[in-house]
Amino acid sequence: MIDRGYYEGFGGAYLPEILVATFDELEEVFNKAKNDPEFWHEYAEIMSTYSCRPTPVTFAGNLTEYFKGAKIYVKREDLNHTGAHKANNVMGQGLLVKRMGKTRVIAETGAGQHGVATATMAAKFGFKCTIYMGEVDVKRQHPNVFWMERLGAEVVTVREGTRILKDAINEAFRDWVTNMDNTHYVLGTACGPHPFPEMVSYFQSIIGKEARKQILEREDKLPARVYACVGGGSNAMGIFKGFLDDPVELVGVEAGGRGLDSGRHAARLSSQDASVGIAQGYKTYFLQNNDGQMRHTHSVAAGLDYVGVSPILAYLKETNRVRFEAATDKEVVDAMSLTIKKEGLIPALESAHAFVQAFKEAPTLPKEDIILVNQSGRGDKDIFTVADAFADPKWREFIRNKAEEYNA
Amino acid sequence: MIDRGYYEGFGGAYLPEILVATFDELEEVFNKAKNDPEFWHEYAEIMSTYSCRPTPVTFAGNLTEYFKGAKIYVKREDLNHTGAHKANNVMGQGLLVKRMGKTRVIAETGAGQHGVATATMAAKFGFKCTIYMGEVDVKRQHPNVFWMERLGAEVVTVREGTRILKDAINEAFRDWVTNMDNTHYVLGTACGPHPFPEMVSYFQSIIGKEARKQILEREDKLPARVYACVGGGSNAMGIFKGFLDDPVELVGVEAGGRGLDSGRHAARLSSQDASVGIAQGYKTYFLQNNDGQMRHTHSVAAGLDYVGVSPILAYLKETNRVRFEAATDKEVVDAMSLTIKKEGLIPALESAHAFVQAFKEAPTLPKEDIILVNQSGRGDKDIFTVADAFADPKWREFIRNKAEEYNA
Amino acid sequence: MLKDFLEKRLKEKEILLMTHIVLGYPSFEDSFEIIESMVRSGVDLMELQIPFSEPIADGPVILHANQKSLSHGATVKKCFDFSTKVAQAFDIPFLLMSYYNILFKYGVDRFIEKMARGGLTGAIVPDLPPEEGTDYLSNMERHNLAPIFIFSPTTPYARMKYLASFGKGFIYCVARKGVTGVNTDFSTELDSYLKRCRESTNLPLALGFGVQEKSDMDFLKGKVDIAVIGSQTIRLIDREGVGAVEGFIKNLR
Amino acid sequence: MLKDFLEKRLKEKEILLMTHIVLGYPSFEDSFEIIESMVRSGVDLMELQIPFSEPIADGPVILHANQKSLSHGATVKKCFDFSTKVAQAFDIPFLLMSYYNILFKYGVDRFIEKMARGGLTGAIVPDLPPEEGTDYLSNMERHNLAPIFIFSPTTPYARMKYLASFGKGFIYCVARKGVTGVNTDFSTELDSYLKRCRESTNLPLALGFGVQEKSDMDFLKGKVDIAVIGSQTIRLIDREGVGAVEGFIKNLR
Ligand SMILES: Cc1ncc(COP(=O)(O)O)c(C=O)c1O
Ligand SMILES: Cc1ncc(COP(=O)(O)O)c(C=O)c1O
Repeated sequence: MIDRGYYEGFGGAYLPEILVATFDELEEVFNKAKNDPEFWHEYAEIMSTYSCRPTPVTFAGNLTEYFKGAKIYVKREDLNHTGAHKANNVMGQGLLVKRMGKTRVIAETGAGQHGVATATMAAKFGFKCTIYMGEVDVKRQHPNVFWMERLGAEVVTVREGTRILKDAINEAFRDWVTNMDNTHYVLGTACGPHPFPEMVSYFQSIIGKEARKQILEREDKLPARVYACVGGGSNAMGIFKGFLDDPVELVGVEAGGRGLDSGRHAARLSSQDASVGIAQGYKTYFLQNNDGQMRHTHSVAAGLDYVGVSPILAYLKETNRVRFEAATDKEVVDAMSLTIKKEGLIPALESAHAFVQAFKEAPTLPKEDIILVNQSGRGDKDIFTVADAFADPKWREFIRNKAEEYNA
Repeated sequence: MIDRGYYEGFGGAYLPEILVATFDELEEVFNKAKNDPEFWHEYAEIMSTYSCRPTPVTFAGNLTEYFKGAKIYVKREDLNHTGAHKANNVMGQGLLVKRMGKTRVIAETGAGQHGVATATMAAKFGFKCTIYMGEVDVKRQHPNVFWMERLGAEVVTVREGTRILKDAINEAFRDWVTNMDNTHYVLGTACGPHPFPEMVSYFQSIIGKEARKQILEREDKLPARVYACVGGGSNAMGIFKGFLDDPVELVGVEAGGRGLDSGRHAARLSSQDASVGIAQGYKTYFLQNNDGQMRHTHSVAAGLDYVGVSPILAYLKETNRVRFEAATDKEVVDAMSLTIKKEGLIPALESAHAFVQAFKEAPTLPKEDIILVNQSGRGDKDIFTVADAFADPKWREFIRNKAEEYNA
Repeated sequence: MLKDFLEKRLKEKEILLMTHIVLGYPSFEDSFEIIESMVRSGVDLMELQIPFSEPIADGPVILHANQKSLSHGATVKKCFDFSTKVAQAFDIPFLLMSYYNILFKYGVDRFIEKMARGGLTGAIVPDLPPEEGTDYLSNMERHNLAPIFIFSPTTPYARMKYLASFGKGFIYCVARKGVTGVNTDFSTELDSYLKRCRESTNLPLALGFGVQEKSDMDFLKGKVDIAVIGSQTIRLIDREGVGAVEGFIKNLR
Repeated sequence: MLKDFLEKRLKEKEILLMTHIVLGYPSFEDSFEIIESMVRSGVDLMELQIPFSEPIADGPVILHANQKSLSHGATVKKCFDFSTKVAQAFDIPFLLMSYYNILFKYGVDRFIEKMARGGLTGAIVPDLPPEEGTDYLSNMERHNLAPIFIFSPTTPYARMKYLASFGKGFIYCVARKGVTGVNTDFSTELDSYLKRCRESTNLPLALGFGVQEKSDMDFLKGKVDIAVIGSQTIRLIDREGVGAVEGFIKNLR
């Protein structure tokens, strides 16, 4: 264990001793794969035959006209199998699990998206699968629980802590320290101990690689700005990696929740409320109190409702390579609504954060400019959350009737 | 109006006089487009940038192993934007609407799938949109109603007749005879008066075109058999068209419901219960009584729950080019469950009908043979129906709690 | 022949009145009583609709009557028996109206033969344009029955002539786009439409879709030969019962 | 120095006993009472855990105690004040145990200085491998405090030696894979693991994770130097109250 995976002080691997050997093995297998040109090929092949890669880049003509500024393009990760960019990461890690000869995978999930993706990968590769999910999330994202169970996964409800994503991560670690011999922990975002941030970003970089090529083919020039929402940071890292060496402004959008002043948000890099800390095995900005205890976070989007953030993004913030902004719950619902109506695209609530900021900036840019928004997932999976966010009375009526039918 | 669109006696255009001119215009525009090589190019382009075409063909290795027979491949129409093959048809018709200079579209919908697809297309192209949906379907497929409304469409609940798909079609015709000047009726399947069966099949043929090429590239030989579910017949026609001139056996699978003997099914070409008739503007096999009154149909899959069937399929049945089978509700749930567990694929309940028959036949074929199943859509949109089909107690619990939350 | 009959009547009256009912709605007994009152109050000819489960050209009122009649057990056989009875009992022409599947499933030749034998005068099949109706037309011809065709405001002049070449008895002009039973605004635009209709054929013209009251009738005098009342009587029956029919019809004159 | 103290004690007793508590659980008053009973009943050294919101290496029992303590208002300051008080009051070595973020946010140097001034003997930081702990190690060294490192059954021999080169006082050997508070099957497989541990270091060995009763203690005699009791006392307190601690500990001997 030599390379501790630091990004100018962020990252690292703060591991219970019992996991050190497991991480050594993982790092080795990952490094071998990364340096094996066949591996990326194998990965791209499975993503194009099992999922639908390359996912297209869609010109949002109506929104462009509406905002009267830069041309708006959307990278369509919502068209992935299982409905989000999460598929890229899990399929990649699945290939590594095969290389390690392990037979079981575990994962945490917030929105349920990563859980469904992992359970799907497990079904495809024939692995056993356990998914940890906070009780709050089990309640708000139940359809995903239903699908995980259909996929053959065991879903464990986590009733500890704040009972959301971070607590699910803790529980997954607890499982892993017991079962690392046959089990791989498929971490769902570019967080956690090294090599996870790098590894997840590596798999997600397929987004940026494709997008850069696609935009150049279509427009023969680079986008001026690229927008992505930031939960743990994997979809953002994925698309940003395509443009890091280009003169392209990269914008990460965090969950502003009820507003940055409200204390009820999950903005780690775009607010003053976070500070550097070490938890869940890595060093980054956390929303924590002065004692180092993690705080409650809030977002309308379960997938962004997380206390930490990718150490690589923390580094890119400190070096001013990426700008970070926040979008409030209300702005998110409005942007989602507008995108649906104008383009027939249904971004996930998470992804809609990126749209909010793009919409704020598009009108200020010249018409020749291009901006690219990463639609990390589709919103139709999250009907319960979305219907609540839109406060749709017909939906409530429908649910009440359905319940009565079940009670009869 | 010369070409009446007959397929050896099936089809035709049995139109109220008031619509004759509208159909003349439609036929003319369609014929012009069809003969314009640019048009298909424009169509393929929009399908590849707005949806995710070509959709992949996925090798179902685990199922192949499980059934110990022919190699099973799956054509992934579930990866289309809006989650089913319906997108192919609506986007195509959308381009024609633009050519006709009309500003409003209407459509019927059963499962809600075609309604969502049409509303999406309308949003994208900037058309006004009204969707007719039977009351029974509104109740069982409410999430789709929610999305159609978000997409800006007006959803009209049809309370006439059996209050399902066929009644929604009738209502759409009633709207059309009033508003044909500015309105196009986007029929959702390969049924209805000429030129709809041909036109919808033409757009859906993109499935078969791609699939043939993909299978040949992967396996350097043609599939022995191709399976598709048959509601109105559009996804079946779409994939079959790729193989009509090949020595490939084509198998259409209808809704066997509670069993062919039960009378509670929607099998028009694979049961003795249907007879030739004329309704909704075309001639085909209908499930009707001796007086010519349409009967009640039943299927666990709303999208297959229809009294008529594509006249082109009726013709292909009579000429023995396509074989027709039926799958019962129970078989469908089992096949769906197996496909999810083994491959991580979630076929729509409709599509699962095709899997049922493929699973019955795969073990009887040699290992060198290939069979291809059309996964016309994804099942995760239909969580309410699927959860009920699986009779999941946790789901019921979740819905009850949700209702209580709304009542509080 | 129907045309001759109508022309003769038109010498006596400025405008004729055709009414439409759905057989078996609300019941066959009521249907009989309705017909009786209509004939008594001076209706000149009647359109008897055999209910169909998918009446795509009909609006909500008639659609509903179709469904109710079927759910109360109406069958094609009962409709034929009934129609034969009324054709015998009353001395005005009766036309059958239905969708093509009803004829097709019965057998077009058998259906038309039965019509002829039952003393019916003609038929209106709104989803059967002449292009699809070769069989129907030859059988109607053979039995000397009148196939009634429909003009609509969207029908081009050339097609009117084409349709008229197959029609017998009269032409049914639809007053406006849309289905039965919706208000029509009898504006002056109607004039140019009816002028085209008139020029394309020498058959009498009937005008339907939206005729509801005496002022409509008066307005149509001199413009068309026959006014058609459809949904309005059904609405009346639903609201006030079968007994109200006679007064309503008498008031139209 | 801790090592010397332990070696001296080991001349008197076949096996030493270290207990673990979560500070502020169920309350600080209770914590004090528990420590008092433990010292009275012959515990040789104690591990005081400053609660953390994300204790990833702890199982459900200790996790729960962490959360409860925090929700009752435990802070790092209160924990320090309390630890200083008990270190003064009782004549056995006290170690602080917590996750690295607690030290990091406090300031590693400030934290360790405070430990030293408060009379604490050493620290266990389960998520801080020596590679990440340069700062921590140099400060501990400076203040003559013992950084306790952990061996696990998955730790290769070379890494044991590497870890031991940083450790002071004793080595904490985790009996098995997994988190705290789960039953351990003290089989003979343990022997070969402990043999490796012993060979890699001349520090005393403590064994934790799953020690629950007298028979476990007896089994460990001659195998390790210190038995660690963690979750079991918390379970006992939850079930029978603070008063039950003394009897339980006495019975272990
Ligand atoms: C659709 C979608 N987008 C974004 C995220 C946030 O994760 P990340 O920041 O790792 O991309 C999630 C997490 O569940 C998600 O489901
Ligand atoms: C996923 C899916 N498959 C199949 C069908 C049946 O239609 P068709 O037979 O026209 O393909 C539907 C109809 O809604 C559908 O949603």
